[in-house]
Amino acid sequence: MSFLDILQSIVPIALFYSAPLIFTALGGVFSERSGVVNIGLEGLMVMGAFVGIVFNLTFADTFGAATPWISVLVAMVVSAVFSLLHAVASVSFRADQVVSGVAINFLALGLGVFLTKQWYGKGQTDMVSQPFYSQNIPLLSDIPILGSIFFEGVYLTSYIAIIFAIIAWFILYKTSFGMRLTSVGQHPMAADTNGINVYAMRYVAVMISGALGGIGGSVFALTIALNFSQSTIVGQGFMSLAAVIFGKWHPLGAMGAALFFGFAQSLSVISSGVPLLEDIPKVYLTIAPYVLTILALAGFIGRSEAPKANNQPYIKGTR
Amino acid sequence: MFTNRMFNILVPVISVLLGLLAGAIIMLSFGYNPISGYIALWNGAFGDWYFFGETIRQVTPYIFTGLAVAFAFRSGLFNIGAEGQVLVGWLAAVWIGTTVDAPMFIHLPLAILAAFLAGAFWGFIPGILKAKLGVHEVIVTIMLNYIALYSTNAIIRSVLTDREDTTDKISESASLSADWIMQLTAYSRMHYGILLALLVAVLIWFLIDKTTLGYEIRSVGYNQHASRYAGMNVGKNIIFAMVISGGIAGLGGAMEGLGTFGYMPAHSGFTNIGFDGIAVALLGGNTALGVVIAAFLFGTLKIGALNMPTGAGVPSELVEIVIALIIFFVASSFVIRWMLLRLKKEGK
Amino acid sequence: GASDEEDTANNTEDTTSTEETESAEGTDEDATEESEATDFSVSMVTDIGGVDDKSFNQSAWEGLEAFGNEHGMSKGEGYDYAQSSSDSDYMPNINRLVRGGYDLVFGIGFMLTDAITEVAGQNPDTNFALVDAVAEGDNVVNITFKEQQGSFLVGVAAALKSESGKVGFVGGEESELIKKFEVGFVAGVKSVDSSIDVDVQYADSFGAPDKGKAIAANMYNSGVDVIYHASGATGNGVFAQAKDIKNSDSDANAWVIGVDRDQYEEGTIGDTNVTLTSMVKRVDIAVQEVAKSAMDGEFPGGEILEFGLEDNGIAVAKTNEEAYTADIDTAVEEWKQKILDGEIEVPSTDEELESYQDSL
Amino acid sequence: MEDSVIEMLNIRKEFPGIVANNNITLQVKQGEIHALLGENGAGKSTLMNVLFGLYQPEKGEIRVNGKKVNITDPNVANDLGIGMVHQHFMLVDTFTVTQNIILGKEPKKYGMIDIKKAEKKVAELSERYGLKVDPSAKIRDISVGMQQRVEILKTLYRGAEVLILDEPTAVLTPQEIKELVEILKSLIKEGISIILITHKLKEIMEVCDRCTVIRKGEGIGTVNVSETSTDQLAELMVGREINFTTEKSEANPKEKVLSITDLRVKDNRNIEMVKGLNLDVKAGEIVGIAGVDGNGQSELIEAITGLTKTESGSVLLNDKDITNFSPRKVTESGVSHIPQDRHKFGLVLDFPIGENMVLQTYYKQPYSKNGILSYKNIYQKANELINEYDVRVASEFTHARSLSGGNQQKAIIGREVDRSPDLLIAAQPTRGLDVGAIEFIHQKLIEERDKGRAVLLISFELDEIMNVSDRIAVMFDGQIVANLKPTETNERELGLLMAGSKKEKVGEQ
Ligand SMILES: Nc1ncnc2c1ncn2[C@@H]1O[C@H](COP(=O)(O)OP(=O)(O)OP(=O)(O)O)[C@@H](O)[C@H]1O
Ligand SMILES: Nc1ncnc2c1ncn2[C@@H]1O[C@H](COP(=O)(O)OP(=O)(O)OP(=O)(O)O)[C@@H](O)[C@H]1O
Ligand SMILES: [Mg+2]
Ligand SMILES: [Mg+2]
Repeated sequence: MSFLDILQSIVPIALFYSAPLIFTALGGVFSERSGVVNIGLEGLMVMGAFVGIVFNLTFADTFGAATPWISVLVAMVVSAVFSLLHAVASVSFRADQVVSGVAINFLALGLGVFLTKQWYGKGQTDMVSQPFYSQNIPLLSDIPILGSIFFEGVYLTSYIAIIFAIIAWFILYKTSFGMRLTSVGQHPMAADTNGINVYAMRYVAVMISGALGGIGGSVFALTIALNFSQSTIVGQGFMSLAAVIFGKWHPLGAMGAALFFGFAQSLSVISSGVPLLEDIPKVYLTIAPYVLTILALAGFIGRSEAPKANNQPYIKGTR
Repeated sequence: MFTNRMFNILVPVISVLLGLLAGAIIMLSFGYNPISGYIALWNGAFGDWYFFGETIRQVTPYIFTGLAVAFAFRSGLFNIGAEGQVLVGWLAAVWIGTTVDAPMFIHLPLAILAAFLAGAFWGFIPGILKAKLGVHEVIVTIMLNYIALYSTNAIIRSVLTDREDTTDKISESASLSADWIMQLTAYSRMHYGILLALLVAVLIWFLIDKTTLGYEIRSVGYNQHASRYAGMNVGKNIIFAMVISGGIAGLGGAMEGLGTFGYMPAHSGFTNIGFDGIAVALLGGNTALGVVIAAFLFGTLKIGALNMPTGAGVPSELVEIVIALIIFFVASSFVIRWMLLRLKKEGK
Repeated sequence: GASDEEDTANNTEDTTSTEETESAEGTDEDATEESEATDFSVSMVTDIGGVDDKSFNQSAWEGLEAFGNEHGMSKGEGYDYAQSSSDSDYMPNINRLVRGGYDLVFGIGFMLTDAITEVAGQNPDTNFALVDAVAEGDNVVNITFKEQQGSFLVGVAAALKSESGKVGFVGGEESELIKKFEVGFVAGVKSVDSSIDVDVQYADSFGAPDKGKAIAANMYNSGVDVIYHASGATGNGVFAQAKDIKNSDSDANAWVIGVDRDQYEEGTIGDTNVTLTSMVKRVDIAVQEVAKSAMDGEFPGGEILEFGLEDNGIAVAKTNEEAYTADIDTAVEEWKQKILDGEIEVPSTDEELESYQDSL
Repeated sequence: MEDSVIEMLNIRKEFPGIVANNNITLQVKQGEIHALLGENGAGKSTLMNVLFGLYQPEKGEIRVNGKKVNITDPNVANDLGIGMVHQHFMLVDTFTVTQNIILGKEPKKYGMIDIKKAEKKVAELSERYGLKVDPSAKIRDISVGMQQRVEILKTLYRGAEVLILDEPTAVLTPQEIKELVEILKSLIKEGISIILITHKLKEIMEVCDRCTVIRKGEGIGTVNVSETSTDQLAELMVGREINFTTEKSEANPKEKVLSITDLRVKDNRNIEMVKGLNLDVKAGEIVGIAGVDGNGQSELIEAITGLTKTESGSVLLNDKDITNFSPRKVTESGVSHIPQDRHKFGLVLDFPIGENMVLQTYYKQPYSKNGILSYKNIYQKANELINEYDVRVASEFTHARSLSGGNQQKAIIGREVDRSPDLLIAAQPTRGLDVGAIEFIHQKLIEERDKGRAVLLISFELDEIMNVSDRIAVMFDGQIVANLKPTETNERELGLLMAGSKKEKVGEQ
């Protein structure tokens, strides 16, 4: 394969692999910047995948080609509501945020599979008839070379994810909402004395993470797995969490990290076809993405500072 | 008057009850009979000696992974990597168990030690990266989980065997299982590991609460600056904590390799022993005793759940939900305390 | 439930609509012979795939259900299953059923080998059957399949279908069992046209659709136009990719060959379908046969039953008429005959494959 | 009180276990600077937090400009024109000065924060009230003094007419305090009324019009500053007499304990802060390092105590070279250190106070044997110290977090002094403490000296330096620029030296 061919096969794969991680990681960025650790991302993705698939299966005939999009919206809403549990526990009930995050993971998977068995009488759903399909982005795909690499046979969702990342950056760094949210995660009491409602901010942030996690999960399910089961979401949520930290709690950083995972992953797939790499034992290619991540962190990313108030319930009048 | 001690006992108990209650409500609303559901659960866990044995067997690794995660937490570190540490520990134990041949009093300890060292090494990596470069342990441990999964599989397939899916059985001299236990529990796979688990729990309790090492660990966990000021070597403590934590998780793997299975299959996914360990640790409030109790609860529910479909037609996932809710209630203990106080006031 | 019954129903239709109908009838006759209910009871333990994994667990369960219905049993009374959610559940599940007094307990999948061996040793009075692997014990029957044969035939189909001269194989995890699929497939392809090259890749997991999709994307990208997958849920990703390609260009060549059951359903996209065919493993037939012999007191304990083309334990699905054309069919049938006549011995390991290719 | 802007009448505020404010009345006149005086834990911050809407009082009423109000949260307070500068700054240190000031009240343009406009506004304000700040600097990079000016600007930006300052001077250098006083005066001119919490009676006498005193949560009364004296105030506050000029016998220095030669140290931003410094401290003398914050004092201490590595030069303790020893080795060679930041370094706030008492010695007999802790001995020791240094705390098992700053400090000093070190380093030992506590701590330091220990005192407060030290070493720009006797100098001269304006031969005596 020529270098160009390699690029041409790597990029689209990396893009669809990363998209769900980007959405979810952005969610993580919001909730953690407000001072609420979110180990529950995995669970939020599970919920998103479950809802996305169920809705798609149920309403495919009603909505036709629009079904996947509507499914994602529904998944978004439901997961946002679901994430309220995490908000209530860790903001109002002063629960240890890690604990309640872990609970979210258990609950989502339990509910998802339980209900699947209730509604479909089996542990996994059928395949959806209206998944997301890749396409050539109009105009952009006509750009010579670049067009064929970046905009042919790609999923809109991938680019929406990237756009979301930019929007998230804008919200967090350019709007008062973003500044307040960040202040709540850095120094809640300072925010409070400035008349910002710490609890409200954190509720909103957690629900945003729920919404984005829901999108991430449903996009994964409707692009890649096409059905829901126990093993639809296995670890993608944790990879997203890693992306949040890897990206130093910065939306664009998180996006970068997610894309990094995607590229590493597709590289490891492609390389078994690349002459030089063919002879390396398979396992090295398989673990390469994870090893690379660690090396990157140790090498040039280094120390990353979590938001100061992370994992601390805010109680008025204590320092 | 509610003393703190009473709270610390009451709150978890109430949480468990609430969790089970919620579970019952769910069963009702989906047209199952909660009574028979829970009876099936109970019988599945303690119905007869066999299932009792299996429950204990399930509890054993949970104690280890729970302790591992809890120990790291006490020093301010979040070890999501127990999963991977279990896998490498399992592999190391089986490796020694299958390849070495020596009398039991050497072979068994050797295999267990190997598991500990393997896990410890898997904990050492995030430990040193955190201590020297400030790399966040959470990512590193997540990545190491995957690396462990794939490389142990590769080793099983291409080093320990010739493209087989499971290693050979370990030799008797490295096995934790005992005939008399099997006899007693009608061939359950309960094994000596539980004793080791309880022993380690006691050791950890002692280490954390009673020794200078534990004092340092806790101090570093709370305030690294003050610990440095006080002359403690923060980096050393972080590494130490992760190494011990990883080692204990590794022992959890040994339980599977030398006790439950006696071999190691190539895993198509994570065992979840490590991930469940996080929940166990948190349920147990990161204390040794708490972890042991939480592990028993967890093991009971998990094994009992297997009997719910056959015994009462209830999908076993219901138990996952119950577990989740219990964790929530424990986490929200603040509210439960508050309610208890209210009740007390009303009482007067 | 309802939706489930339906689709499993038409599944069995799909599969029986392949040409083992005689055997199906055969079992029916037996049924009429002695349909009065017996006190015989049979059950199975799934591996982590679960009883509805659209694969051999499900197929086995359908077998048990069919058997149960024949003999006037119902789930819970007469036949039942236990589902395993992790490797450590096999033992307690098998034991639970043994204690439940079942006369015959099936272990589905090679993962259960050790569990069955051990429990069988501990319970000499109960009969056991293990699917896809071999366990010691003279109260154990081992049910294996000649997957290489079916894989060979779908290989033939792939070779004939391929226009690019490139086909692919996606395996779950590298293992003896999956090797049989891979080797058989390659042999089949090469027998038709040794110039066709086969791109073989493993996902290192039976549950990684994302990786499956990535691999498929890469393969189709590099000109492969038929992919045979033996990778469980990872295969979902392969189907997803094929359908995606089909969607953007309806006359593109992106075919998938399913495994274990007829995966026609998985291939549907609009009014076309990307499933060329499937290598069908009739675990249901095997299960019913063994159950029956056990009930009749002719339990072949200690034996290794190898189901293959000859006894319809292995078949090739023909559901997708428009893709699986008549001439492909005739060719496949010819090769099948050769195998049945013993003209060719289908290889099942790399070594055998080499010698086989040299013989071409 | 027709012209009272603020009236707090019979306020009562309880916390679990304690009554922090018990029927306290405070009335502030338009345009005055009103002092609020009381011991540590007397209830000052609480009372102000009530006024600012952070706490809700159990009893009592609040009036603003005669109107009864119900201040449910800081927003209400802001709208009523009440602004508060907290004792622990409420600043997000990853934000810029401007961001901190506008947080919660941001000027917007198309939904975006209009940062340009904001910075202009900030510039105007700082112009108008003479509060010098760098609008685009990050909080974490600016001096404490500037951080405080930011806090004040925050309140002005919100249009505060009543300004509450909780111990503003505790963290300031003399120069900064002078500036602050000027600022306060100009604020009054602008018609703003100020409530000032401070433990420094001199400041009250200097700038305040009236002073309300509270003791152990009870209101003692309000006095006109012009009609009172520091002694009277002190007595009102503590309920007994206090003598300020800590009288002490002549020091009789003996052999060198600490001797530092040509020491060079860089800070964490890798800037050289200590530039070839020389310093000796002899047994039985207290050497006070006078200097403006940021002239390398912190780095000097960290270098001696092994918390940072030195670039070059040597630190000798009893002629033994301890340069770049680990903190533990330094401690073991006989150095005690009362750290500047008690919350960050001094204590593990989540440990019981008892376990905090053995932070450096837990691994030694009798607190542990063969690596096993003896809680019996630990808590016994803790009890001794708690009594000896009268740390006001429920029990030795209470967590350090819930102690008042004053008591936290006493605990630390007890722990450090009790190790009977050869060298005792005391950095800002009395910051934020009430006169009672200060008196007590000064006596302790002098006792130690008389026991023949070398004491190195670092303080930004000149009268502390003047009162306590036997020898003053003035530190400027990373060097000791002067060595003087308190008797042979005065605040003016010191001030000039500290500002670096007057160099002088560094003479050893
Ligand atoms: N949030 C709180 N919870 C419990 N007790 C508190 C709280 N805030 C203050 N207290 C207690 O109330 C009393 C008064 O505290 P306050 O902060 O008013 O003292 P202070 O006068 O400000 O002391 P300092 O001079 O050290 O600032 C102290 O005993 C303190 O321990
Ligand atoms: N959650 C709490 N529980 C008990 N006491 C508290 C709590 N929070 C604060 N306090 C006490 O309230 C008082 C007010 O705290 P403040 O912020 O004024 O510190 P401080 O006492 O002045 O000490 P410092 O001057 O060192 O800051 C202090 O005595 C502090 O110990
Ligand atoms: Mg105060
Ligand atoms: Mg104070």
